[in-house]
Amino acid sequence: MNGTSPEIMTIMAAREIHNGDIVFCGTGISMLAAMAAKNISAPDSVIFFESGAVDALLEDLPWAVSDSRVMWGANSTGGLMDAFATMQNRITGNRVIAILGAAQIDIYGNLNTTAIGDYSKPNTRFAGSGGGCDVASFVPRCIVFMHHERRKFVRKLDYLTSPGNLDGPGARRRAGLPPGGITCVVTNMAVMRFDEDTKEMYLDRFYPGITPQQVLEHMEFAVDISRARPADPPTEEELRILRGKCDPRRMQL
Amino acid sequence: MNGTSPEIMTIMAAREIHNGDIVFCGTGISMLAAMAAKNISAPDSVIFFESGAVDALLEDLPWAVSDSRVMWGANSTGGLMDAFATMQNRITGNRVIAILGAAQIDIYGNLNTTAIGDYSKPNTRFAGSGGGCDVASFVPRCIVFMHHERRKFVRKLDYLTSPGNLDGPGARRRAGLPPGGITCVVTNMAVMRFDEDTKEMYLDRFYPGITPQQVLEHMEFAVDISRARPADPPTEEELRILRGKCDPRRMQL
Amino acid sequence: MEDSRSKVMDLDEAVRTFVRDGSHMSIGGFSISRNPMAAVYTIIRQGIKNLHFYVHSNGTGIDELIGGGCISRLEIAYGGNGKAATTCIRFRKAVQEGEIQVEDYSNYQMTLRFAAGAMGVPFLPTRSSLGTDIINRWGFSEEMRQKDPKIAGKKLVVVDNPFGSWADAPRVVLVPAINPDVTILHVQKADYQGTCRILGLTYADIEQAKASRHVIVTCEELVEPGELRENPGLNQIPFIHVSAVCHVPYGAYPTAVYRCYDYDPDYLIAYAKAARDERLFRTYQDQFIYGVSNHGEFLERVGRKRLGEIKADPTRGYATNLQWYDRGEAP
Amino acid sequence: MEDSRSKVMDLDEAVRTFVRDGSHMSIGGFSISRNPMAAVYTIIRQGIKNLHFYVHSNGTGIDELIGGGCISRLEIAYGGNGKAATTCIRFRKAVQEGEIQVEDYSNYQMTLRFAAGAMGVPFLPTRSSLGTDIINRWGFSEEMRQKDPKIAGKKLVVVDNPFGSWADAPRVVLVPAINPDVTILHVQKADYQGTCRILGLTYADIEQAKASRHVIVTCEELVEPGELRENPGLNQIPFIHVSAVCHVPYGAYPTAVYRCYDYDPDYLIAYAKAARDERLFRTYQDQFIYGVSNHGEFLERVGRKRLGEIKADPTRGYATNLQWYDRGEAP
Repeated sequence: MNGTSPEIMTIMAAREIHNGDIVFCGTGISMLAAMAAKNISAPDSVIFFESGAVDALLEDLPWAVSDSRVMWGANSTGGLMDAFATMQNRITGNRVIAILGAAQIDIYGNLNTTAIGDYSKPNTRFAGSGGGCDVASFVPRCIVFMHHERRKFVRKLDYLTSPGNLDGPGARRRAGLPPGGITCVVTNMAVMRFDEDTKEMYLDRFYPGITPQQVLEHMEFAVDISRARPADPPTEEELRILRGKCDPRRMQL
Repeated sequence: MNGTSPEIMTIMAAREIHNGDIVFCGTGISMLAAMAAKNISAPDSVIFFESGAVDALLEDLPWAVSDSRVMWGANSTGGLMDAFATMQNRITGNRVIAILGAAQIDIYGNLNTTAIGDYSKPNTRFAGSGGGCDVASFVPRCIVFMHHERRKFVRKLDYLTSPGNLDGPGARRRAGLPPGGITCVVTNMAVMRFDEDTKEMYLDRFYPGITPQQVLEHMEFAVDISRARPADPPTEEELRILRGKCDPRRMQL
Repeated sequence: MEDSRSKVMDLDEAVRTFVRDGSHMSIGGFSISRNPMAAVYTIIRQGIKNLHFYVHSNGTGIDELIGGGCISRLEIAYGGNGKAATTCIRFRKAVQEGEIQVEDYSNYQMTLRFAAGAMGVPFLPTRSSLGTDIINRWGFSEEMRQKDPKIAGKKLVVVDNPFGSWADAPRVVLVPAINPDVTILHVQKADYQGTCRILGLTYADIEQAKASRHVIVTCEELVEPGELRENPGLNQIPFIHVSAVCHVPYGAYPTAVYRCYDYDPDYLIAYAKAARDERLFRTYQDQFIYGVSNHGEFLERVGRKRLGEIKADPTRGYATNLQWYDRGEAP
Repeated sequence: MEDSRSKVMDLDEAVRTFVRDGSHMSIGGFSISRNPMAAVYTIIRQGIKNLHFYVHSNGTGIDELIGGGCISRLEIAYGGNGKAATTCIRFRKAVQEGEIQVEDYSNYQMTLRFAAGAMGVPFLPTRSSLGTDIINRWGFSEEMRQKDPKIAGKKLVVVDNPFGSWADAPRVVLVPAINPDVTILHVQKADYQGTCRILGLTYADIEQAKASRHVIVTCEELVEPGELRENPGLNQIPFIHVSAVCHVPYGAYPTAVYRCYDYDPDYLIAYAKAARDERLFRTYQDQFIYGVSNHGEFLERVGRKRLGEIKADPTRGYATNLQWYDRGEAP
């Protein structure tokens, strides 16, 4: 199979990005996916950071979204108030696609990035919401990068940080949220999506060398695999651009 | 008596400004009063415009608060969001003194700058609140410049645009406003203030050549004149600075 | 990796594309500064009617639009035009004669309403206007509001602070968000993608732009994106908010543009005089609006000499020797 | 006609004057950028305890303060430190061991809370976090909140939109204003009055400053007011908000300052390693914090050579050849 696991994940996520999308991303692999999309198929997509930078050039890879590297050559640099308003705003917000990570995900695509164990005295504390809860609340499409492990695909989150479909059909509307939230999960084994009616996760594409059954074995909850088909592996062209243009110094991949 | 009527009014208002005050003003005579205070007795007062300019140099007299003349040499130039936040903010807002004008004022110091006659089809329409209602809602001290006329000092406002003491003792608190609003009225005849207990207007100082009775004849409602004393006329020094430094080209005075 | 799509258009085309009879609109600027006057005159010339306008203190542009018969409903904080007119003349006339429906707010409230639209929330809170007629008297009736889905069901709402006395505010006023169909701004610099750089005071332009479904930008200078990207911190409006960019030098004349040119006191005072008299006003409109076909011709009619006289001093940003000989109306 | 009072102070004096045991505080910057580190180390060195901190994503500074035992309560959106620590190490430890009380919000919510404080309103609305545990689980109990007048009685409040379905938002979350006793910022330029100019991203620094009773500014360059007044549109924080100005070059080291210097990956990775082990961490603190008496001595200990290596490229604003050889922890 072509490409390393991070490379495949990056390309799978990049394919979700349409031309003209505003891509909310963090650093690391999520930023590489945004850069790959921009270089391959979505030249007019706009990379956007919660720290306030719009359409950064990203000639060097930043360590954090606050890094001076996101400021150089950007279209504009404001602050957090501007950045989150752009996503909560229904006119620009509807064009945003976000790329997130999480410690846990449930069958409805809700995310935990806060704590494992009892919230008041956790076994493991994570960084917290950051802008994750905000963007999952506001925008119609979010991709989550996950490693496919049973302890990460869980029946019940220890803490619901960022809203996917909450507890199922109609739940976002009932809570007062606009439609959207987590719509796609890209892992080291597969791409998962959410059923329009049940709002539950299902297996959409599995990577070469992986079977649907293997995917299920790496999850605490079962999902529909009836629609699963093999993923189209990254093309030579996609990999050439990803390696040559997005991370030539191999700092991420 | 020393000084023309506009000069006396300007100096009377300027004396209300303390060192360190942030002075919210419009153009014309209110700005001259702020400049006079800064040049005479309150060198560290800060002239502040609702358009967003802080501590403007004002080497030329502006036509409007949006005029480029308020931007030159200012400490900072933002926008309306910043400017009004500075006044609603309790930390900076408590240092603000405003200078306003009005078409009508009542015994509690409420102002009308909107319309005379029936609001839905007025006899005379004025410019409207602008920032007047905002600042009178937020800040502890406001001076109003008025011509002393019966049609302006009225029993009942045709429209209550900017809050003074509303309908009397405790009314601002009951409405949800912080203490303050209109605290001083400077006219072509006298300086009026508001009683701490009754919240009603009273005559504090009358200008040379004017009697308390004459002041009352120019108002639709009666006010307490028992505390009235003659005003100290502008000093030579005050007039010299006002004429020489604040309006050397005599564009206002 | 820049957005390759150019949004550059002729102003006439931009107005024709985005502004319709009945559109909900706002314009940038403040009283006699940075009003998008070329666009205002284009709207009048195109005969667009029944506009619903949202205004904080945009003076000159609004008064011309009212005079041109373009506006039927107006939500406004202040209608003044500097020393040329303490109250805008055509605005005053139209309200007194019942020709337009008016809803009054304060300047901060209008600003917050645009900010709420920009932020994607239904309202923002303020303490301004508690106890006043801005709360008690509504220009638009509740029936009218209920019938029209494009306006909020209520002018504003007073609520008790759900956090008790937190921040010493027992009560606040909630003002409803505005999301205009289109906002038109005039700025010093823009690029073909639509990114804007405003010099000097920004008024409420940024909030107005971000609240709007479409934004038409007219600019003094049309520059390459690379020039604006050298200092991204100075670009207040990213291109993602903008629909059309029109290169219109002196596009705010007769209002001022900081560092470019001043307002023209002679024009504004002559306008204020004409505006008081129906016959003089028709003559004014025939000469300066209907008698020309675009802003270039309008500027020719004004005369290059006059434009030279109001040119900004490069250091101070305004015309340091600007004189006016007629103060217009008494205060 | 400038404010004649100088607010310039020694940093040690400024911290001693405005920061007390139990103060409610915030610091500027974001993760590994523009944290006021000289002030952070000064607070640790002065042994100030029981601080109540408000944090959006200020990483390095907060983790050092927690490591220094200065913080007892923390309202926070994100505790990460770039690639040096996906979750800040001392923050994680302190929460897991119950050494600090934590209240979780989102980044936008913390930003709005500072903005509400700056605007003088008790709350601001957002749609963020509806249906999540940020609403359902409170780190500070309601009893604790009721007892302490310095914290809001409720973490947040969910309300129905009083304008019905206006702006398609049937419901919103109101988050309570923050008004810290003191906020400390590090900026590129300030003058003796306290006016600040920030280059590049402003994060939530402006809102934090305007929300605070006192603001201490540390700056790379202390300039004359006249220099800043040449371009007033670039000065985000007017002097009226500022209590003290301290001239501290490299005052954000080891975090980055756009156009001045970069973060120091070696320092941050070494810190993250030391932070995982109690003995190593004491050694680190003894060497770099307690073993020096001010930021100048701290910088000497780091070494001028290292500072030279992270110097910003004048065009790009960061160190273009910055290398790091150890990626710290696994993600």
